[in-house]
Amino acid sequence: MPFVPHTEKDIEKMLDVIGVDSIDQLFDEIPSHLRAKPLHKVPEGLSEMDMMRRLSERAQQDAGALCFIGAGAYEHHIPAAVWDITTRGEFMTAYTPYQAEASQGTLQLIYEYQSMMSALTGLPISNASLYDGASGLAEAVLMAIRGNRKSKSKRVLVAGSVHPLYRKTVESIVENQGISVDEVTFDSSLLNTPVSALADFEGQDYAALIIAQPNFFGTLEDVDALTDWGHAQGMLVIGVVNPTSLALLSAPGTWGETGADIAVGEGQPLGIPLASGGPYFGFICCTDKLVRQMPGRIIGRTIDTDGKPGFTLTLQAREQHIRRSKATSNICTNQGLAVTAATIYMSLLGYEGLSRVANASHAGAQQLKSQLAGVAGVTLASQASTFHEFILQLDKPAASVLASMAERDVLGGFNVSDYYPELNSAILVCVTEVKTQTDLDKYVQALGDALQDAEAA
Amino acid sequence: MPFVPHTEKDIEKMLDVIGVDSIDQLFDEIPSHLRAKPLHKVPEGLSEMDMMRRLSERAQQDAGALCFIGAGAYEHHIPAAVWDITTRGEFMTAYTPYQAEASQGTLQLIYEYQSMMSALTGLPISNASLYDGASGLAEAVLMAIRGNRKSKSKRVLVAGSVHPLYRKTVESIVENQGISVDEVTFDSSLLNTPVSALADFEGQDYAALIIAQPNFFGTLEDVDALTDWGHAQGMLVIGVVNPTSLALLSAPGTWGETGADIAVGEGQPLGIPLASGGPYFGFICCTDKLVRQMPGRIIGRTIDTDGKPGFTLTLQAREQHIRRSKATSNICTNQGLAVTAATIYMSLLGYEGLSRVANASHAGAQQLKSQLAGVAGVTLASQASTFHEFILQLDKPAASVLASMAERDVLGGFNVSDYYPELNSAILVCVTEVKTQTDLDKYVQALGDALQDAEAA
Amino acid sequence: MLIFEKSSEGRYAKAQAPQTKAAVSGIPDHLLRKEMAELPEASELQVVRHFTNLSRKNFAIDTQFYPLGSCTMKYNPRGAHRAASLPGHLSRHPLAPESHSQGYLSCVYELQDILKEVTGMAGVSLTPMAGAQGELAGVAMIKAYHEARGDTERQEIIVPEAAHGTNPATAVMCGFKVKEIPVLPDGDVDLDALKDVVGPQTAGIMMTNPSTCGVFERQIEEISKTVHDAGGLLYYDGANLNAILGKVRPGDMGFDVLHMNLHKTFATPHGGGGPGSGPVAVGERLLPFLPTPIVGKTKDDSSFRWLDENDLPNTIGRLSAFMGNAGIILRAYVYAVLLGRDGLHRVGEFSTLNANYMAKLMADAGFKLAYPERRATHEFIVTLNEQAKTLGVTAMDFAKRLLDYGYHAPTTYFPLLVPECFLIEPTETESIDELEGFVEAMIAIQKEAEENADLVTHAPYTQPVKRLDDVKAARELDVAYSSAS
Amino acid sequence: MLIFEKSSEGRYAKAQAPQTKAAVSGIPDHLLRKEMAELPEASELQVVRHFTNLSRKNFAIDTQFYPLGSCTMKYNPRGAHRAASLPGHLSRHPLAPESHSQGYLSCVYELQDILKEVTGMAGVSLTPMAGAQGELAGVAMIKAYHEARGDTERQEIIVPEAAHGTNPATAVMCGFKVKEIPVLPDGDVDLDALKDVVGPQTAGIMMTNPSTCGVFERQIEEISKTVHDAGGLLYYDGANLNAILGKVRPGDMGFDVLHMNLHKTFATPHGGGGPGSGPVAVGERLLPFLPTPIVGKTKDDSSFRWLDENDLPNTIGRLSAFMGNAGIILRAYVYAVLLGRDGLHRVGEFSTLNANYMAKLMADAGFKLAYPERRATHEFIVTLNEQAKTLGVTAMDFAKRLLDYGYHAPTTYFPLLVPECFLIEPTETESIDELEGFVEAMIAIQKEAEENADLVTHAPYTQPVKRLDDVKAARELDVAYSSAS
Ligand SMILES: Cc1ncc(COP(=O)(O)O)c(C=O)c1O
Ligand SMILES: Cc1ncc(COP(=O)(O)O)c(C=O)c1O
Repeated sequence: MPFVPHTEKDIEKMLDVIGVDSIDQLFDEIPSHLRAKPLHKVPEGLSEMDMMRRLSERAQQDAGALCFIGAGAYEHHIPAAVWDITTRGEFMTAYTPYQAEASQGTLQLIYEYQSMMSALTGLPISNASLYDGASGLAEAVLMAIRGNRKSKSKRVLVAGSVHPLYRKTVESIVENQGISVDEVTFDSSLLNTPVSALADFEGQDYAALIIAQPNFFGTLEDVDALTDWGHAQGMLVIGVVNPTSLALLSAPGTWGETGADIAVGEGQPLGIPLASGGPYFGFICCTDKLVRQMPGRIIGRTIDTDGKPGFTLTLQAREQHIRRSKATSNICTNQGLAVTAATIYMSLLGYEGLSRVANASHAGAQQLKSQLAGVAGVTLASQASTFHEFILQLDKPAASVLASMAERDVLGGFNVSDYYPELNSAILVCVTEVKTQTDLDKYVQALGDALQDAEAA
Repeated sequence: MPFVPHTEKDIEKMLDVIGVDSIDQLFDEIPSHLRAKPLHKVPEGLSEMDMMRRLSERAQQDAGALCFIGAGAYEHHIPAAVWDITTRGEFMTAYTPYQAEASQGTLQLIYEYQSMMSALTGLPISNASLYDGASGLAEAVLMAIRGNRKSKSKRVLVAGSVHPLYRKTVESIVENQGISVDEVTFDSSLLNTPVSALADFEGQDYAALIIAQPNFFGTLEDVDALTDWGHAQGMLVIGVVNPTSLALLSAPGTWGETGADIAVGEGQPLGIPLASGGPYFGFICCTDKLVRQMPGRIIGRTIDTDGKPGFTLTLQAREQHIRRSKATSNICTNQGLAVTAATIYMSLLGYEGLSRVANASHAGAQQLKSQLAGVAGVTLASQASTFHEFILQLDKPAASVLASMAERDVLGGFNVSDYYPELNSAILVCVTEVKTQTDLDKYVQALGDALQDAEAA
Repeated sequence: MLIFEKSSEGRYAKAQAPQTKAAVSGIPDHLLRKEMAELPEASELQVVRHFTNLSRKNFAIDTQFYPLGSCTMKYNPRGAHRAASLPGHLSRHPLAPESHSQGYLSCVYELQDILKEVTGMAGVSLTPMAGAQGELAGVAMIKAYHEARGDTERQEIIVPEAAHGTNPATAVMCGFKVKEIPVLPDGDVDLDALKDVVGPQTAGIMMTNPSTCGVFERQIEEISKTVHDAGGLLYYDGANLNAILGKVRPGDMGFDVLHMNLHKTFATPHGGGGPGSGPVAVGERLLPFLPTPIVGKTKDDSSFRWLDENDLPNTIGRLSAFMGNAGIILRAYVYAVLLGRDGLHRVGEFSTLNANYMAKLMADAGFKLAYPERRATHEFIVTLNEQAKTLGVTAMDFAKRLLDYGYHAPTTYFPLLVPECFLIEPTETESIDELEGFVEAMIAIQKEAEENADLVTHAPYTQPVKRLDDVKAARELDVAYSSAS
Repeated sequence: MLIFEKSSEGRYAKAQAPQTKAAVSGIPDHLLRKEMAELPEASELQVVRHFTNLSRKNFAIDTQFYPLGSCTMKYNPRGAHRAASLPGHLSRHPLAPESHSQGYLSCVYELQDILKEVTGMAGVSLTPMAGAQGELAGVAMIKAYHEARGDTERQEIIVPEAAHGTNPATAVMCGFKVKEIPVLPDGDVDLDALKDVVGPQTAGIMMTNPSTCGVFERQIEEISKTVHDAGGLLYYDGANLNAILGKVRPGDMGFDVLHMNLHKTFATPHGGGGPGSGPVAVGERLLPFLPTPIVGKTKDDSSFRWLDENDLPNTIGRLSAFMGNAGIILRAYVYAVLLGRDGLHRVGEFSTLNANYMAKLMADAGFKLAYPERRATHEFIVTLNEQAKTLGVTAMDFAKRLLDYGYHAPTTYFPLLVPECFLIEPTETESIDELEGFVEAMIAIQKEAEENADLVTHAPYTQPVKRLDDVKAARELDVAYSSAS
């Protein structure tokens, strides 16, 4: 009963006004044999104090390890100001800004967010967010299929170096519409996608080509060549990008001759905690041409009746609440609060700060790579350029090496062997700016020890 | 340089407008031989990320023990809402509400705080806070000396059962004005102050009598009899009280025939974390008669030029910024933010909630007492009623028993032997509503083990 | 003023980035960014002040009564937020090994069980990230179910016209055709119309109960029988679950699959648009198709583990890279733990009590209820059609004027079938004082409308802006700042 | 509306208290409370909403430029607050054994060292809980020092008339008589007057430098010599330390004892009136008298420990039950760590740059500076005496009107010796944009004052209330709500 404010007197008065004898009577339109029995399997309620004790114990259970896993979720320093402001009641407990006049805070913030994402990706249009990077990619695929006037196909082409969990998500979502997703194999010694790998698909009708920069292996793709190839084939080009990396790497809007058409990705690195995987947010940006295919909310700047600037939901005719079955997507609730945090994060860091974060992450990964060069039983899977992740090949089974590192409270990376058996025993390792030299040394030590354990076993 | 926003261009423009060549030139009125050299002993700055890492490690160092120490600072459940709201920028980063129109939030909140403290203590006047309970008691003494029209003495009488650290604080502060504080001995088998202990002071000229309820030992005093005795002697009566206990125990304003004159105490139990001892806040309430002797800020309700109710600093003629050397105290900055938290805490709990907290704390302590009855080498020092603390006498040296418990991560209590050698090896143990039965069992176990260790040693 | 307009070249929050800029090695020049991105350039204080002040331009539950129908704007317990923000919860990587995840997994597992119990279903997957994604999962399961049986003719999803826009949009996203059926004047579905459209081509029906008309669909058992007899399945849109929590369970009403909106019924914050969480629950028939991941136990019952496509080979797959909105799931779990069995029962009771009380007060004050003969559920509809016609004061005008009175407007113009409507949902966490205050404001506005319609049609006056030009917004699209423009 | 006026019998935030009411045993009836205390009776949502909305009625650094002279309203880093709020810091009991306190003690120890270095003093005690308590500690040490030497004739403390009210109030609290001395028209102390009052009865002098006139006292060395020669000591009121941080050290100017306001110079939040922290620092002579506790090291240097009266037998004693405002000390430590050596140097530089820039802009716009021939320090004084005389628009009127322009007013009518004055302190964390915006507002108000004085004298118009009746407040004292009244 903790949050129901009614006193006995209130209840009496209310029943009296309504003209019923009991609250139960208000449910008399429900067939009585359907009425729920006591929810026996739900435990009794706890006070906040007891709840906090339980949740603290559980948080404690999962805490304490040094984490080198990336694979789509990245540990970065989050300025204290970010969530202090994001969790102000006015941001956190408001709803979708349907009443624009009473929601200018959220509306202006999203406009600023759109501007920042547009600046980072080099594409003019951003929406107010999608659920996450993976489902965002599915929306991008649907957008491309609707928006590619040169192609009537219901097929898209995806680089095999795109995050495997993203590809799975895309399939779960788009296959309901009979869309098929064909895969381009990557070069297993470079761990990226040379244009030559696309030769087989030359001249075929695909609505879009999907590439990732950096790709799942942390490796850089030759995005210019790939983009130009896609465009030459009449495909739209969708770039899956890490927003932090965009302070270092070229913006999708500048790829190749004319730029990618859609950029999409996971916004989590921009000030969102790892937090078991969410809430994060998917960002999506596109060219002017595609704006009417954009799913989700878009905020526009306009003026009020006094001529004063203000912000409002715009192009709502794309959305389900207006267009129903003809909407560009069924998305309604998005990831507003995470967007709020990201907007504050980007405002604090600015381009200079973000590029320091990107460079430091890159430099840390390079440093770890070089330290690992000396460790027996470990090989760097590729010599190609990487951002802040890289694939290590181990001469012992990845699963047991990682388990053994975990016992030493070092989470050594993500086991990619299940997704890419062709890479044999391989793990994906990530370093960001939060890792100190001491942390890297601990990693090298733990990996060495774990490999020795495996030896002994 | 983290918080200086100046760009090179800004600096140039500013210097140009001012008409100087360098920032250094702005300091040309300072004799050059006085100018500071580089602050070599201050280390180089850290980024927020590096700072957080250091501070997290240090927090970790001190964390993890189960704490049964009270002795003036009490662990209670603090609703999450309390500090979420207290730390909103508008409360946290405002200053003293000198501009009333732009500070109605803080002003109304303090008015509500005053009302709540007044309700709890049963005395009509509260100020906006003093630094802490101990220094608050010193202010109460000064107030009583100024305000007691029947006495010209510069002496006050204090029960020996008042917190020893409070008594020390009072002495450090008031002895500068030549005020002397005489002590009443307590009954060492009851651990409180029977009226008979006051017989020696009968007929002497003291400005005030200070008693504590519960007293330092957690024991209850016969406050009615003591108050009446003090009044009969022409003394003002100052009650040092625990605010949580006031939901269970009689209010100072109702003690004896006419009530205590001043109630003072530590506000920390009302939603303030232990946090190494502060910021806490001292509360002080008094009778109408004494209002002009009150130190510190007081908020009054009034109306604006439209007749609308509003709040403002009042009776400022008592304060140093108006009255300078004739002020009732030198206090200026007080403990506003802690008061904000306490006000929200009391609003959430209400009287019913606070009395549940008080009762649960009391019942927990009673339970632990009864479990300890069976432990060899441990005696309950007194059979008198207690609130949520009590004195245990040990047959081994308290210091080594406590150290041994601490090694087991149980902080077993406060060693009172140093302050009260007459109690021999004695510790003050506290239980509040946060302790579960499992915690109590751990206590009993740890104490038993520690006593055995001491045996062995 | 935009944060960009407060920018100055070279400013940023210097405490927040590495103190030196590390060198980049081994990246070919043509892959590097050439021009800086136009992000804000501001100091930490400027940023804190800017966004603090922006927040102050919002209405929110924490500041105002916010009776937005269909959205369940109830109190979001601060304790849930605190618990989910414990450092150990925030630092857990989504791909952390199970050895380092037992704390989190146990919470998910327990919530799955609680949701099964409150819905009366056989299985739950928490992964969908909002109601609409739950719908997608649910309808995809219906599709997978029919396909698994080789029943590939079922290409239609039936939707009552009162349904939320996400319902038809979802059906289409899953490759179905949508058949809308009308609602009767008493708020119940037109059963005859249903019987007309149902058939071997019917994959299923999507409905809410109580419906978006704010009334309980009394013919639910007959609808269920009709659709089931035709071989279709019943989808329950759980957006209105708050009304019946602890009173009647979708599973007992005959639904085969449903989503819940944890951000509504389980009180997680709406965050100015999101995030939400839209778990799906299913009856026995759809169990094999649940989306992954789900939390199960190890064989020896000693610990928790992830179930994935190896455990559920017929799963419709995954809907996000990781585990959906994990932190929202945690908050919903905390909410369930705080309320417990008794508290959950009372959610339905008191949300219904509040709505019926308000409806009665409104009716007594002369406002027209859309379904005056019916019990209100957790929400109810008022139509201001009369006011629009005779006074020229529309529901939108009332809505805007309410802002001046310090109340967030109810949902306007939804459901579409009721003209000039307000869908009013007070929720169980509001006190009688707020309910009465709102009704008094409506009465005052009615009076204003009668005496001085202009006053109302030009409202609001007390907000940061007056009414905005939506046409200009769409026509002269300005969706991103650029210093050049 | 007061929270009490939203109360209803029996309401409270039920999640926040034990679910059952425990029985009380063994307490005699006459010691128990008989009537419940009239605390608010509200739901959790009501409380959250009430206080959230109250907060919105405040100006604060986080929302506005707040150039309150003498108060150093600079940005309060959120990181410091976060660090001090880590669970391990919040849960440490003040009387926890040293074995469980090394983390905290190390921070205190390091801050002591940093403060010694920036002030140029020999020893520091962090225990005073605000500036005024630091003054009390400092003056008590002066008293103890003279007494320890048997020099009991020294009963006077000299204070310049520009001094803050706490200075004379403190001297009296320590049992001294106060001798005020005048300030010259150029802002420096009247040295002749000082020489007149100084003598064998002089215990010491309390001053700030820069003074509250916003100028640097150029004769400081002569003052120091004069007072020292007479056997008195020099007390430095560190409220203005921000101006000279890293530029000149009180110890080098000849001061024997000082307090700092960490809530000013070290950027800890002012909290709507507090808490603060007012550490004292002393030269060699006063070392034995420092208030306890202080953090030292164990003999073998291996760990930190508390020093108390056993280590400092001549201490003036303790000033609080525990360790003063421990959490504020922690925040100040974090601030020092974030700024580091270079950052601390720049505090003085940029606070001074900002003040001089504003002073120049104001002077150029025709406002009258109180000390136009002098450099501004971190703050400066404008006198609006002319406006008051010719236009009937006082400094208070300008102050109130500034609120309408979105700026918190500077300190008004202090120091008392300058008529109709504004003491303006921008601090180093404000950007040039804010400084210019403020000056523009002043220019606009000046124009309003000339064209329509009434507009200004009736301001503010945009705040939750208009000007308040202070006389009524004092005369018809209403300082606590009661439902009976
Ligand atoms: C009736 C109804 N169905 C479905 C939805 C969609 O839920 P969500 O916004 O979480 O995607 C909503 C939410 O607004 C709703 O009100
Ligand atoms: C010059 C001066 N001295 C002393 C003080 C007193 O400091 P505190 O308010 O911290 O007690 C102040 C603070 O307002 C001040 O401005």
